[in-house]
Amino acid sequence: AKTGENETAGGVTADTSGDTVKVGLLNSLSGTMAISEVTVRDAILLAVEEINAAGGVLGKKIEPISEDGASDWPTFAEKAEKLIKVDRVAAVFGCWTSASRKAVKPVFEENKALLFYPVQYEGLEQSPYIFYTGATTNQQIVPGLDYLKAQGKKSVYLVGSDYVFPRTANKIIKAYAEANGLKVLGEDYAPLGSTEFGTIVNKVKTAKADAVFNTLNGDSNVAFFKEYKSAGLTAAAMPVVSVSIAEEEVKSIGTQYLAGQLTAWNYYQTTTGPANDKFVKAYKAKYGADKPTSDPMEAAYTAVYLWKAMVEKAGSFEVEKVKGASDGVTFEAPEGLVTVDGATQHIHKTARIGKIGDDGLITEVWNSGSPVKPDPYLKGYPWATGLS
Amino acid sequence: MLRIEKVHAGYGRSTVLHGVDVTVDDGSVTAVLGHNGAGKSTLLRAAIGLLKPRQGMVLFGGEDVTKLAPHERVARGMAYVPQGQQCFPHLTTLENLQLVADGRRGGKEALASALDLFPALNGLLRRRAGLLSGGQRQQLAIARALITRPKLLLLDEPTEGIQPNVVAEIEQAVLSLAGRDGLSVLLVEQHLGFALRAAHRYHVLESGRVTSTGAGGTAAEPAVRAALTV
Amino acid sequence: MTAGGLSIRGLRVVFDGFVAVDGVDLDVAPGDIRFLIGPNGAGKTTLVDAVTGLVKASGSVRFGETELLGRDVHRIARLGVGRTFQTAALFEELTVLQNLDIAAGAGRGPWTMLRTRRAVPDDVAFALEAIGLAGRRDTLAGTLAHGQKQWLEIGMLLVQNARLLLLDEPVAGMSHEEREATGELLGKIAADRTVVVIEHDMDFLRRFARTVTVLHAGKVLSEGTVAQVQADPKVQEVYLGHAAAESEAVEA
Amino acid sequence: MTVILGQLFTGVSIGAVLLLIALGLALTFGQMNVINMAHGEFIMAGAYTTYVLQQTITDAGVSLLVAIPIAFAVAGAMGVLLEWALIRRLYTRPLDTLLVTWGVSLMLQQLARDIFGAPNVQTKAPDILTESTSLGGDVSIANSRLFILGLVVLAVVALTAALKLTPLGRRIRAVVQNRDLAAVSGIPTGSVDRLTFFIGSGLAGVAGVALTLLGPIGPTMGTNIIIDAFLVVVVGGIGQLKGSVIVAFTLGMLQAMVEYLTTLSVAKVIVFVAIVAFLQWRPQGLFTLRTRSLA
Amino acid sequence: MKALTEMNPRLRAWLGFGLGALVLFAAAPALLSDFRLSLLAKYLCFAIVAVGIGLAWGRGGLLTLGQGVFFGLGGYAMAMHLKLADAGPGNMPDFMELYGQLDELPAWWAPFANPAFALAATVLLPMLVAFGLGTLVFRRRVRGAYFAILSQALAAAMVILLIGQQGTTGGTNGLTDIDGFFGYDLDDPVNQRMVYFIIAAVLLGLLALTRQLMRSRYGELLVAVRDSEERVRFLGYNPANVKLVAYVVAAGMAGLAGALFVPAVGIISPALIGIVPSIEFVIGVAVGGRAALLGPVLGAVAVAWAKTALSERFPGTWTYLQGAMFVLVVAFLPGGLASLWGMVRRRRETPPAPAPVTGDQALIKEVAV
Ligand SMILES: Nc1ncnc2c1ncn2[C@@H]1O[C@H](COP(=O)(O)OP(=O)(O)OP(=O)(O)O)[C@@H](O)[C@H]1O
Ligand SMILES: Nc1ncnc2c1ncn2[C@@H]1O[C@H](COP(=O)(O)OP(=O)(O)OP(=O)(O)O)[C@@H](O)[C@H]1O
Ligand SMILES: NC(N)=O
Ligand SMILES: [Mg+2]
Ligand SMILES: [Mg+2]
Repeated sequence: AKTGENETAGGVTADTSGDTVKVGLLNSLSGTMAISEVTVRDAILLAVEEINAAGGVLGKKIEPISEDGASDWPTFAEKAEKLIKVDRVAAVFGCWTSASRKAVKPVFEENKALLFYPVQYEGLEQSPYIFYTGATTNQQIVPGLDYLKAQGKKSVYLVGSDYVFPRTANKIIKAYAEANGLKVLGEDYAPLGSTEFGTIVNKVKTAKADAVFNTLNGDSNVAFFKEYKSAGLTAAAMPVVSVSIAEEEVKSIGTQYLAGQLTAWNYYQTTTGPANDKFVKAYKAKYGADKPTSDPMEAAYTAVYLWKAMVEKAGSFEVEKVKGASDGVTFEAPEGLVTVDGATQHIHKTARIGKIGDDGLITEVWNSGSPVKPDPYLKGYPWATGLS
Repeated sequence: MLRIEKVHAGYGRSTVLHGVDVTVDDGSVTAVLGHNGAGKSTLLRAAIGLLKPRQGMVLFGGEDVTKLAPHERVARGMAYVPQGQQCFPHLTTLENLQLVADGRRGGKEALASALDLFPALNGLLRRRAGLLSGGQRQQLAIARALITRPKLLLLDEPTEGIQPNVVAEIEQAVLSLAGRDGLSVLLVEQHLGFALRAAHRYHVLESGRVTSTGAGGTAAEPAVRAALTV
Repeated sequence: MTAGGLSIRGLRVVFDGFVAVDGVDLDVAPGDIRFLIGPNGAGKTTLVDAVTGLVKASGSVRFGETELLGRDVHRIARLGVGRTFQTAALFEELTVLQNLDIAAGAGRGPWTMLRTRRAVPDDVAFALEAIGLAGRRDTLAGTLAHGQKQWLEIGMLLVQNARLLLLDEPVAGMSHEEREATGELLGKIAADRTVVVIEHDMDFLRRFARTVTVLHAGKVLSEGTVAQVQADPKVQEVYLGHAAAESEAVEA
Repeated sequence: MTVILGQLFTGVSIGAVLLLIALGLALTFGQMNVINMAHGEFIMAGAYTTYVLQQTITDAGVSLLVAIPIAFAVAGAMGVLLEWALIRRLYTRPLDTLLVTWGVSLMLQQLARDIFGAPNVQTKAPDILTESTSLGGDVSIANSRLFILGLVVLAVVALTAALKLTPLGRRIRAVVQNRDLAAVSGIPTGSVDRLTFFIGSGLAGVAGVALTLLGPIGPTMGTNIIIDAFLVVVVGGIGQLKGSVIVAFTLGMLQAMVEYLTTLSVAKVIVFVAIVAFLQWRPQGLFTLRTRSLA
Repeated sequence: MKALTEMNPRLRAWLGFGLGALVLFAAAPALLSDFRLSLLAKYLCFAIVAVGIGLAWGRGGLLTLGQGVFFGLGGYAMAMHLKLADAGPGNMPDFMELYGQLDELPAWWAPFANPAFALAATVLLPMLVAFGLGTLVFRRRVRGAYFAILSQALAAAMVILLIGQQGTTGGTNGLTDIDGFFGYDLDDPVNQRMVYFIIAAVLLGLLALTRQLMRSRYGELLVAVRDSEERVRFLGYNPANVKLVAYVVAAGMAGLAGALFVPAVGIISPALIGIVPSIEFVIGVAVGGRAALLGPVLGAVAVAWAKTALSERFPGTWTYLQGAMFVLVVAFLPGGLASLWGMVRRRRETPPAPAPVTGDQALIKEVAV
């Protein structure tokens, strides 16, 4: 007899026979990415707890099963397969880096299982088995560039981590720049986890750009901004727009180094509205008053609610039915109303630019007014033809 | 001064010494003789504490030192010159000596008098010990042991690799130290002439057991040779 | 079939300005057993090091027709030059048998190397007997007593089939009978080989040396038969010591 | 010109950081042959010490200065514990220390995560250390880097003095070179080992304090830099402090110059190639001690 | 048990292989689900790497902390071919179109379209690199800790190099989404099973080869070189060559393992070849028993299995347990798990046997003498 793990070839159906339904949480709890991903898991758990308290999904309590992706992409793939095949979860929430998403994508597609990916990313992707609840490029990076342009900036310097998201994002930025008369004065990458930015900052300094567009991820941001400040570069003279620094990262870098710098996101802890008040309050109550909320946490929290709404609309946990029911599903999220775009499996999100304050919070200085329709392949942007 | 009582010792699962008794009286020289592999070095290692006896005791000056670490035994007045011209190769000759003189009362003087005994070392003080010739290293090793001004000196084949005229000097030195300063010596030596001239008593060790003992002196040579050939 | 003797001309070894061997000329005929003596630090080991390629030297060292200086250690060894070391150097985690088998095998082809040893080769068996370690064939070399290690080293030279043997204090730490046995073994070996022995044991020298060279401060101080050398006052002065020389003379 | 000056200084400061980390290794690895992969976690401990201190001493400058000796003691104590519990059983198999301490480093990272939380934490630097000093024109150098450079110089001098002017240096070397002989020469080998490990690990703690000025303070902060630091010790010549000093600054310069002309990745690869090439020339590192013994 | 120890070694070896084959080919597939079997396939790939490390390190004293590099070379060679095959003739792999700024396939990719070339490259490429590096390094007598740290830096450099060339190597992502294997669809569990069987067979074959190498005169010579490289030189051997053979063979095994890993797991990425996985390879060997033939296999599987099992059961705290396992086994059981067998056996009888071989004596001598 096999070890009690029944499965059928090509598409494992979720086990919903009991009075609970299992979902998988796939985040790095160890390794270099744990600094960011643990908080995402915490946010998912909060949503699960709230939903269970309110009666669960289709009358079943959610049973979260957490796995450690260990900041290692092949491990993400192994754990995804385990969640799908052994635990037979109805959906998986998690992944942060695009590299981890790329590693698990074939696993979800092969097994016809669902992943909810909660982090802003580089676009140019559309897997039938992934729902993207973070921003795609036209909801974050393009508005960020528009904002710089509106501020009269004529040139930028690009700094990023050396992996898919920053490299692809920068490709898009360069296409945008060319079409919009923005000069790109330089482009530099540091390996993930790298903390030696002396040379890069020196290059940035001598390039004398009007602004820096920062796609660094994780630890590197801390080193970059400390170096930036020490080199005498200021937000006033040469602002940095970051797309991967949220409240959690701000807290760990320190406002000493960050005050006045810009970020592009869809959500800030300071975003107004009753849904966010409730979210922030609940999060702090559960994890501590000093713990900030951030965009990826919010997107992950929202993802669980969106999945619940889709399941309820479909009246079933079956993947194909859930997918089928997804189009037009809405949720009154902390960031405001979000709507699922069934065609791309991304969501409509409001774009926001924020400025980091002395108190470590980010306050909005601009928003798109209404949710922006997701356009992962930037089909609606003439300058972007030829990118994909 | 030193009493080794019914010591059993060995390596891993092999036993080398099977209940050895050896005594060194105050101010006397005791020689241990025996074939290769008889366990002579093992006996000295047990005496200084590099090897834990499985049974038996080591008494030094009446005190049971069986459980003490080597450096504690040295602090009580034991010194040991291991077989094989050992030194600290990356330290200079001088540093090899200073190492032992450091923090010791009268260390400086002891160092100087050790150098008097081996004048050849004077020209080599700045050379790293690992570069010395075998005999030079052996002289260094004996000098190092003497710096602690020990009450008991354990010598494992001290003349091995040393030129004849220096051997004679070492012999003189050992005898005079034993006579004058009350130094006791436990001597393992293949050079029978030297061993018996120097020793007040001898023990023949065979396969880890003392098979014959007697008074030293050149007169003992035929008896020892007989004991060794069986 | 003697391969020719050892012929050294103007050998000089310098370490950071310190001249350890200073223009030594030395000839050892095939079949000879040459003893090399001299004070500690005279340069005896260094001379052997130079011949076997361990240290850089100038001058000339010929074994038969072949110049040895400038060659790699392992190439010199393959030319039939074998040596032992003042402090035994064995493969401590291999057995006695394996030590010998390796010593015997430098000339083996890759095919033989990749196969398992099925039986004890004859020369190895002979050496095991000769060095009296047949009973400890399967003992790890690292656990041998000091003297046994010296024997094993000699055994390794035997199977290595070296034509020129350079032995650095081979009997140090051996008992009297063991020295005798070793000396006799050397006598046998020397029949068709060239042997150079470094020793401080004068008894041993008197018993087995055919010719003697005395080094002092890197130079040849004296050379000749045992009697000639022992009688040389310079040798007595720097090496034997008067007292020792007398007492040994009495014993002899 | 300003660029070149800027990069020169960047090279020096990369070298200073490398050296600060390598100093402790120069003792534990260079002198004792222990390949302590948990050295990075001792650095982390130093950084977290700074963080904890700031919870009570709010003045950034005072807390930074106080942190230096306290971090030294904290990391040093961790080192002693490690030596006592594990390392001392491994002196006969030095390469195994790498594997054992790797396991320790995994546990310490998780411990930090459980105590301080997975996200990085923040310390406040004294304002002066977030600014830069102008050298005229466009050239300016970061005060934090100057501070670290000063700290390194101080540490090198102190360590050299300890090793050269006290018997300690001789004893440490003697114990590693021949443990049994050291013991029978009257040296308490256990205490010497522990003291050495205390100082070596303590230096990691000091490096941790300094790194709070430059980079993140989190559970994995120690892992990235440690390999480079080991290379510094190896290339400098194991057991040779002066070698580490020269090599640290040389590698820092090389990296800064190449990185400026190419990219960080290319610079790292070129540094590696340079190291292999260098070891072709000097297989035992920049400074070596030869002996006559075989093997 | 006694009967077993006294048995003719040849017979015992045959029995051992028979038993191994039975476990790998009959028991495991019968008892394990497809998912667990595919995990086992992955562990067996690590075991193949471990066998090579056992030879180079356990026997040869070469602590190679860069086996990930060779694993990666083999893996990338295989993955490049499979990606090209997936894309079809004349097309570029999907990721290149997405991230690359390239209009056509880079020249160094082209030969990998040929299956024979790619297959040969999986083994020969790592061996060639090992040969080049080994020649430089061993001839100049870089060894002990120098060699260990250098090989570790090699792994770091290789990772940085791969990550920096996203357009042609896939960068941090590596090469993912591999679902064909020489015409077979890897999504099909039957084909996955076939891959498992291939891996198991290769492992057994390499074990037989390694056993012969270890028992041969070469194996003895290798230990001799580990103990005293200089002494070997004086016997007329060139120790650099002796080490080189072990290093190159180990590299070839790691390459083959990498190549087999790709169809088994469907991904090859820098995360699999850097410092961390390279150390984990070595730890597996140490945990199992570095000097024994089966120790490395046992250890590699045990460590990988424990990692999976512990992280599944204790996702938040498994690193404590893993770390503790490394510490306890390596520090307190130097002979590894394999030595437990010997200890049990010894407790029953008591004939004197040589002390356990502990490996890196060579380093002690080198640095400390
Ligand atoms: N480290 C060790 N491990 C295992 N066995 C050992 C070890 N050291 C010595 N032995 C064994 O113990 C026995 C006694 O060795 P020991 O060194 O005491 O002899 P010895 O009398 O000093 O000989 P020698 O005159 O040659 O120095 C020998 O058979 C030797 O093989
Ligand atoms: N690498 C080196 N660097 C500096 N000096 C050295 C080196 N090698 C040897 N010497 C010195 O050269 C001299 C000759 O040494 P060598 O070992 O040849 O002497 P030896 O005649 O063999 O002496 P012994 O009888 O004591 O073995 C010694 O003074 C030694 O210190
Ligand atoms: N999608 C990201 N941030 O990797
Ligand atoms: Mg002895
Ligand atoms: Mg000599």
